[in-house]
Parts: sequence; C-alpha cells; structure tokens
Amino acid sequence: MRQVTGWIVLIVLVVFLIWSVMLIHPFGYPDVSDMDDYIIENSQEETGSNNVVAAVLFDYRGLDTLGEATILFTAVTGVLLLLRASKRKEETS
Amino acid sequence: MMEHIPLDFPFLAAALLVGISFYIIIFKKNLIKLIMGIAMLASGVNLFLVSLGYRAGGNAPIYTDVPEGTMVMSVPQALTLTSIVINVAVLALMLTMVIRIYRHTGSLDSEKSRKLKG
Amino acid sequence: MAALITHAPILIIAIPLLAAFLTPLIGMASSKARNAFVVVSLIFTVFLVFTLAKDVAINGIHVYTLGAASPDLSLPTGFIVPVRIILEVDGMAVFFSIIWSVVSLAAAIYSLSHIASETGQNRFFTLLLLMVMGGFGLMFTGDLFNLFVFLEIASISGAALIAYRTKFADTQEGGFKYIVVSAIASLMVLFAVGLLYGQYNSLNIAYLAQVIQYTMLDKIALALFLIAFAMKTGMVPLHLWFPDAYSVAPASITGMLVITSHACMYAAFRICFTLYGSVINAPVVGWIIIIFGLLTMFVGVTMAVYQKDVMRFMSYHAISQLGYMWVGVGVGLAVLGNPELIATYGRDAMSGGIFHILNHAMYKPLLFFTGGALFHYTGTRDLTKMGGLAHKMKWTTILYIIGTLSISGIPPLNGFSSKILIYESVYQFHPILTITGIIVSILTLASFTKAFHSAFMGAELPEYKGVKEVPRSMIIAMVILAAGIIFITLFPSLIVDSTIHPAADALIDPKPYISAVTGAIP
Amino acid sequence: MLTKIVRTVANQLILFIVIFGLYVIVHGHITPGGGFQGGAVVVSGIVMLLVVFGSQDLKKSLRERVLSITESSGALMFIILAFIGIGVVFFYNFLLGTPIFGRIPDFGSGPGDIWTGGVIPLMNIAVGIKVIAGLSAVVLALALFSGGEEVEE
Repeated sequence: MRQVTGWIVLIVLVVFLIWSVMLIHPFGYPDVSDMDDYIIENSQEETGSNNVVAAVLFDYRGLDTLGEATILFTAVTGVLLLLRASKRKEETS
Repeated sequence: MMEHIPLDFPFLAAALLVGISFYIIIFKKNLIKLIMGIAMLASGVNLFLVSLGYRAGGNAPIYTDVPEGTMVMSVPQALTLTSIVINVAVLALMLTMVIRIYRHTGSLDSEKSRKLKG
Repeated sequence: MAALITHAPILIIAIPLLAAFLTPLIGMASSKARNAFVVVSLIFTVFLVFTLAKDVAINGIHVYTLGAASPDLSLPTGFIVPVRIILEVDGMAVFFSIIWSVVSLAAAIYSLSHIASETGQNRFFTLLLLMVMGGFGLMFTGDLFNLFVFLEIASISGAALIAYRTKFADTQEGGFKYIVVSAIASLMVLFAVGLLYGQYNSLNIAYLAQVIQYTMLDKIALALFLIAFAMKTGMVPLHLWFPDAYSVAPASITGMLVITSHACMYAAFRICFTLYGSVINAPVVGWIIIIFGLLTMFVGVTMAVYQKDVMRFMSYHAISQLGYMWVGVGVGLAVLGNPELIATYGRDAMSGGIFHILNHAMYKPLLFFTGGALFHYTGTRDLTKMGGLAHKMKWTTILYIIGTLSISGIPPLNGFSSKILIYESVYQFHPILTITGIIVSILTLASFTKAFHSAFMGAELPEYKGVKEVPRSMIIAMVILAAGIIFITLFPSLIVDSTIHPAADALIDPKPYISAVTGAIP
Repeated sequence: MLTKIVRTVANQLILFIVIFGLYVIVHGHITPGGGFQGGAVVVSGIVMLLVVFGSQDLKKSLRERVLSITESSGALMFIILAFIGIGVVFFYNFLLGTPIFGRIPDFGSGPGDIWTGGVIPLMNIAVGIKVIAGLSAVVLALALFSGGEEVEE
C-alpha cells in the first residue's frame, strides 16, 4: 500500500517536473529580462560596486542577505543548543 | 522544441536531480540517506534557479576588466547563493538531530528509531 | 512619531532580530537582565504592531522599499518594474501580525518559568526571538523569495526549539520530522518561485499579480505553492508529522507553532487571492480546498478521541480546527468570481474563517499552555495517569475550562461567534459543510470533557501530593490569552468591524495591494 | 592526530588558505567572491586543521564560547550597518559619496577600485566574520560531540 502510494506520488511529480522544464524558456534565451537589465545597467552608478552580484546581494536584495545571515546564526545557535550538556557543571561534579 | 533539447540540458538535469531526490525521500528508510536526498533536492532546485539566469554567450556580471558583450542575469546568482547558505544551515541542524537520535536509540533506521506512534 | 510609523514595518522585523543578536551577549552577564530584555523588546514590538495597525486602518496600505532613496519609492525613477525588496502591509498582514505579537509575548512570558530548570536558556530565548522575527517577516514581505527566506527562518528556529529538551528521544524525533517537512516544503516553494521568475523576471508579488497569465507553468507553480503550504499547516493527507512535532515541544513553543501554521495559511491565502487573484480558476481551487478542509476537520477530531497524551490530543484538535478556517476561506474562494454571491455569503464565510483564526490563536495556545502546566509538576503527559488536579491547580483549571468552552463553540464564548458565522454563510453554499462542522464541534466538546474529567476531576492521587499551582509568570501568560478570549466574547462586533472585515476585503479585492506598488493599473 | 609530515604541511598551508580567504572577503565588491565565499574558504582551512590535529587539540585554541560571541558580533555589525541607513531607509547605502569607500566607478568595464561600493565592503567583512566563526563553531561542536563531549552552556 505504502509502496504503491509512493510510486504514484513519485510518477506524478516527475511527470510534472519534466513537463514544466520543457515548457520553460529555452536555456540561454530568457523571454523577459527587464529587472536584470536595469540592475546590470545601473548597479555601478547606484551602488558603486563593480561586482553586480554583490550589489544585488547587499543593496538591491539586502533583506534576503540579512535573512540568510540570520539563518546561519539560527543554525549555529540551534546546533550548539542541541549539543549542550543537559546537566549543569556543578550538579555533575 | 526539438532543436532546443541539447541546450535545455541544465533544466533537464535539474529535473532529474529533483526526481531522484524525491525517490530517495519517499522510499529510503535510513535517516542519513534521507538527509542526502534533501541535499540533492536542494542542489537540483539551485541548479534550476541558476540556469534560469543564463544568457547564451554572456559574461559574468562583474565589471572589473570584463570583455565586451552581454552579461548573464545577476539576480538568479544572488538567489542561488542565498539558497545554498540556507541549505547548509538546514543540513547542519538535521545532522545534529540525527546524531542525537542515534545516541538515544542506537539506530539510524526510521522504523526502528521511532518512538512516536498514533 | 511620524518617522516611527513610516519605518514601523521594518522595525517590527528588525527589533526582535537585533534583540536576538544581543540576547546571548546580555545573557552571559546576567540571566535576570536577559529575561527583562527579551520581554521588554517583545512589548515594544507589540506596541509597534498596534501603532501600525491603527495607521493601516486609517491610511490604508503601507509600502516600504528597502534601500531606496525614500520608503515609498517602490519603482525606480522612470522604470515600471520593482527592483528592490518591498515590504507591504495591508489589512490581512496587520491582522496576522497582531495575533503573532500577542501570542509570542505570552509565550515568552510563559517560558520564563516553564524552562527555568533547564540549561541553554540563552540560546532558547535567542531562537524564540528569531522565530518571532521570521513570523513577522513572513507576514509583511511583498517579495516571493523573501517569503521563502523568512519561512526558513521560522521553521529552522522552530525545529531547534521543538528539540530543546535533548534528554528525551521523542523530542529529537519530533524536531527532525518538523525540519524535514519544512525543508521539503520550502524547497518546493523555491522551485515554484523559480518557475514564476523564469517567465516574468520578477519576484514582487504585486507586480507578478499584475502581469500573470495563468499559463500551464503558473498552474504547476500554484499547485506547488499550495501543496507546500498545506504540508506546513498539517492539512490532512500530509498531517502525520504534525502531532509528533507539536506534542513534544515545550508548551510555550507549541503555542507559537500553532501561529506559525496560521502564518503559512496566510501565505497560502496571499498566493491564491493576491498573486493569482485576477486569473485563478476559483471554483476548482475553492472546491479542492473545501474538500481537503472537511477531511482535515473530520480526521483531526476522530483521531483526537483516542489520544491519551494530553499534548497529542490537543494537537489533533488543532488540525481539526484548522479545517474550519480552510472551509470558511475556501467557500469565499469558490465564489470569488461572482460579486453577487460574494456579497450574499462569500464575504461572511471568509470573515468567519478569518475570525476563527483569531479565536483559535487565542484558545489553542491557552489550552497548550494549560497542558504544559499539567506537565510542569506531574512530569507526565499521559491523561490516564493524571487525576484530581483541580484541587491543587485552581487557576489552571479555570483557564482550561475557558479554553474548552471556547474551542467547542459554547455560546456566548468567542468560538461560538466565529463558528456561527461560518455555519450560517457556508449553509447557503452547501448544507453538508455546516452539518459536518456541527458534528465535529460536538465531538470536540465530548473529547475535551473527557480529558477534563480524567485530568482535573476525581479524588486527589497520592503521587501528586506535592503538586502546587504553577509559577506566576505561567499564570500571567495564560491570563493574557484568556483576557483576549473574554475581550472578543464581549465585543465581537467591534473586532469584526475593525480587523476581520478589512482583512477579508483585502483578500477579496487584490487591486489596492497591486496598485500600492505599481501605481494605478493601466 | 596524523603524522608529522601531514602536520608540517598543514601548518604551512593554513597561512595561505586564510590569506586567500581574507582576500576573497575584502575584494568582494570588485572581484568574484564576497563574505560567504571567503568565509567558507577560511573554514575549509579550519576543517583541515581539525582533520590533522584532532578536535581535542584544536579546542585549546578555538573555544565555542569565543566563536559564539564573535558570530554574534559579526551579525550585530551587519544589522547595525543596515540600521544606520534608517535616517533615509533601512539598508540605504549611506557611505556612497563619502571619502570612505564612497567612490563611484565609471560605467562599463574598468580596472576596479577598492574604495568603491559604499557599505558593501563593510557588510562583506561583517558577513565574513560571521561565517568564519559560525561554521567553525558548528564543525568543532559536531566533531567534539562525536568524540563524546558535550558543549558547555
């Protein structure tokens, strides 16, 4: 039962995946690129950065990078939280 | 559409990666394999994202001593970078939990290490 | 004050974040100072949320463009596509952020003594603040990729907090299930975002809503979004992880997780009504949501009847209650294209569903908190082992009764006012929905009465001689939520007029949301 | 702990790895790279040290507590840089046009000037600190825990 459901879900997913990548624009020739053209044209003037990817990361989409840094912080905090000793030092000694 | 299929290879590779990873996630019982499946799913999605932004014959979007010509789209690269770091964080946390589960139950099999039922 | 209101959307996100970064540093100096700092920063956030809510009610949608020369400069000069990340706060976002701010404050206060005997408190509160920040970001953002980032923040911190009590194996398992489900769901969201980006070269929800075509790719993306968010809210075929994760977390976190699933529900609404609002095939998607909503209601409550673990029992009820909201809003979606039906019952059905979210966000965390209070001294979650606790824990008993009456929709409590709104309007759409709703409600009352009987009534058990009333901060947190319930009970029409109807209208008509970013629609 | 040859080579190599990582971080706004990438390079060096010397030895020089504080301060630096812009808008590039990193390059291909980019280089450095401290804390904690030791509070 579980196997059969699994296969059905998998096949439906794969069919739709292949279908969607067939439908999307051919690789290398995007249909629309207004936003990216604007960024490539204006990033030097607006952010002063030669590296357009850095300009996108830290200026145009700065909140994403802040969120990304936050996720890293969250994960580090989470890992250290889960690997902590569950008893305090003075109790064990 | 036929003439594009060789060119569309990155998209198909991404779909293949996602498909294989779903196979692993649905059918594999070992927790480490499950994590590997999720890592593959993340790679597939990242590959898909970054290949969305490619323009044929484009240069890297960095103006330092760049040759003449078009540039590839920069936003998908930034998104992929963000998504890679996010997935590193998720994987670190997952592995920690698996280590803890292994300490408690002595097994990595998702059937054997189950405590919660009903 | 004017500057405060202008910058309020980002401050509500940034202040918990700043507090989260500072908490480990302050916690090294003194734990009392850390507790005070956490609570004060959350109180300030609540204040900001209410200020912003008042302003949104008066002046309409708030737009905040990050990094531009001025906050309302959503499009670069002389260009028609939004480039930067835009925060957008409308009636719907404000409604959810009010719930989230109040419940997270209560949860933080509750945690102060609930986890007082455990180690790792600095990191616990850091993660709690990060989760608060993730939730607010999820509600305020007007950008699809940003939505994914905040979804991940909320789920990672939630998973780490579920697994907080590392000495038990079941907590690790619950946390692991939660993070696996979240990771898969958010990667599906990311794939769908990629599909939309590839076609329209934009990530802004408002702009995409304006240019969307509803091609086959858009349909696939919509399905991926809906499956991902349904997975995160525990809709029925995908609900198996839900009780496992919710029952093992510390009670304060379970209360917050309930609201996180509401936030994912918000994201699903945002996608259906705003992003696809003008093109969606509303009856089909509406009926799909209604059918799965009914299934969720029914399966949740029938599974709950057999549960012996108090937190699992309440988690299954949470699943069942989430079904009501899906049904209410699903009916609204099914008639979206028809202004007449919207006016006769569609708007009421949606208001009922949204009102039920508010009520559920008050009584379900309250019930989880009382469950945590039972666990706090007895050390067990097994209902069959409890008994006679009413003699010792008077406050907890009273608060549990309030929550029970409210969840089963006993008049005049708030659960009743939202359920009656759903029943009346949904009946005109299809009577079977109302009948199922009433049956589920009766089953809910029956099972909660049984749980009440086994935990609180009966003779005092000898092993619980030492049990006393829970510490003061836990009582305060529960009283905050109970006060919310009583306030809604006393003034239902005030609440409905000032918050619920604006939220429902924001869903029904996406045009103000779109034109706030892109200017007037040509 | 591995053999003496490996230890000696690692001791020499770590210097180059760290310098390369720092180079990638501080030149993030003009060449490929940035805070995350450079940070990951430095952490790869730290992982090499972990493999060569073992977690117990490395623990003497790198404490999780210190790493945790460093990470918090990196994150704080980043959010404060974003916060200063709130005079105009959160994340406003307020350094542009000032003498510090304020130059604006001419449009098009150019040699690249280190004093450009406004807050971007500073944010790269903040993120770099954060990534180095955060990822090495994770790697070290996982290694120590696998060896049977739990992280102190």
